Amino acid sequence: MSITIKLFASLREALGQSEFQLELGAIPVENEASSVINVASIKAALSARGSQWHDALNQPNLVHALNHKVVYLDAIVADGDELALFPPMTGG
Amino acid sequence: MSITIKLFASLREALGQSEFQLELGAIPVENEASSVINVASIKAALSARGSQWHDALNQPNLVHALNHKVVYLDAIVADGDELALFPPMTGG
Amino acid sequence: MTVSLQAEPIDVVAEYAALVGGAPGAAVATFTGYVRNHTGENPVGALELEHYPEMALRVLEELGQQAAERFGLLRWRIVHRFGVLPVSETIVWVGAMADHRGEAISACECMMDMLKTDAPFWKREQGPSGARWVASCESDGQRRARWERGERA
Amino acid sequence: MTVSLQAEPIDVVAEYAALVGGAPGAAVATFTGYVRNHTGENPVGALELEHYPEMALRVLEELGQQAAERFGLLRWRIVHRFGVLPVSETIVWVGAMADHRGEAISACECMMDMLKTDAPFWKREQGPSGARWVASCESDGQRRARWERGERA
Repeated sequence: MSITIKLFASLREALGQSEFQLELGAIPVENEASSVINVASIKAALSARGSQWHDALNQPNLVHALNHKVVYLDAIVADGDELALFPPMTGG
Repeated sequence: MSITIKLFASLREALGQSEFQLELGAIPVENEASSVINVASIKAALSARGSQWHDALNQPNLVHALNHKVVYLDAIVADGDELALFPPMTGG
Repeated sequence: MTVSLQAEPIDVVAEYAALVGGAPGAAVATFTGYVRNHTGENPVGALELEHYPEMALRVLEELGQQAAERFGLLRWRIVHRFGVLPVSETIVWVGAMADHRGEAISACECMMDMLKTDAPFWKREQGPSGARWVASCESDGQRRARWERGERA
Repeated sequence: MTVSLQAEPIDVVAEYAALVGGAPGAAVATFTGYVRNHTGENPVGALELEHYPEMALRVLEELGQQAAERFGLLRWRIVHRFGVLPVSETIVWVGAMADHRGEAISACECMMDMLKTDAPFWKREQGPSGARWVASCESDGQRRARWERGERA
């Protein structure tokens, strides 16, 4: 039971990595009854890794993309998903 | 004392000519006091040439360009001017 | 001189290269109009384009200069053909270069909208049942009016 | 496949020719974005473009398909680069072919506006005082919102 986390741009730089696996077993569930893990749960778990993580992941306007699609914090995360975190996009 | 008349597109076809000189001496002035000739005077004089001229020159949306600039009927016409008459433009 | 009236097909590659030059601005927009093989239900074999050369040059120059001022263009170019144009050939090309995409794209659209109603060209379509003058399009006047009223920028 | 993500410079001539093909529609609009040599007061030596390849492909495909439906496009194409891009080189190219000019031009503008806020690319400018991430632009969000609200067509 794990997901892939991808980080891009300034977030990737701040945290010094671009991709890693995250075990879902250690993530506290949002709702004890349904044992659902969502994007907010993942962010909270990663933020607990230290102040660098906390600051980087709680910057305003951080974007979350689950399996290549932008989602809100309440999107449910399942085994094998790919969750990407990054600052607002600036292409074109 | 003459001006150049130019006709384009369907108007040119209907009247069978694309360009001719018009003597201003024979044109009735719009305002006897100031002896001013304007686009309306020219159109009236040409319309008097017969029903073909009358019909062609009094179609709705006819455009008048004096010296390469679109004008209204009250634009004053002077010796040497070029007055073009044509239907709405359809380029591009 | 940033306007050309020509009988020859428009070389869109050369026009683009000339517009952009060696040091392009950040944003380049272009529009090309081609001869359609139909108008509504009616097949079209070719388009005849009549024009009033002196006035067309003057109007297109003014249009381009107005667009350049309004949208802060670095460069612009308008090319319009006249004569008999076969199906699928170019009719008109406009290009605009600016510091930002909005300006470049809006300038192209504005130049085209103004050109349609203000530049002295007249189209006649040749088809199987003869030739007919193309009627002016009410929507063209409406599109032009949006720029006049400042509704579009 | 009408989207390309590439490290190589965009061949605008080849892209245009491929978009238009042998039988062009009546209206073809294009937009090209280039690397500027400055941002405001700051000189820029080159642009680094980081991207998220799988998501970028998906987003650009969706963008193009949505624009094609909304504006009735006959064809469309989006090309976006990644990697290190020197000043004056191409960054992005979009092209749209339609039956009418309004649709082709609006589609280009819409694709660019959506791409700016929705496609996962991040710019970093290299300059004399080091490299810095480009901040997202509030006006880009506003331009995008006009299409969502149907204010622009």
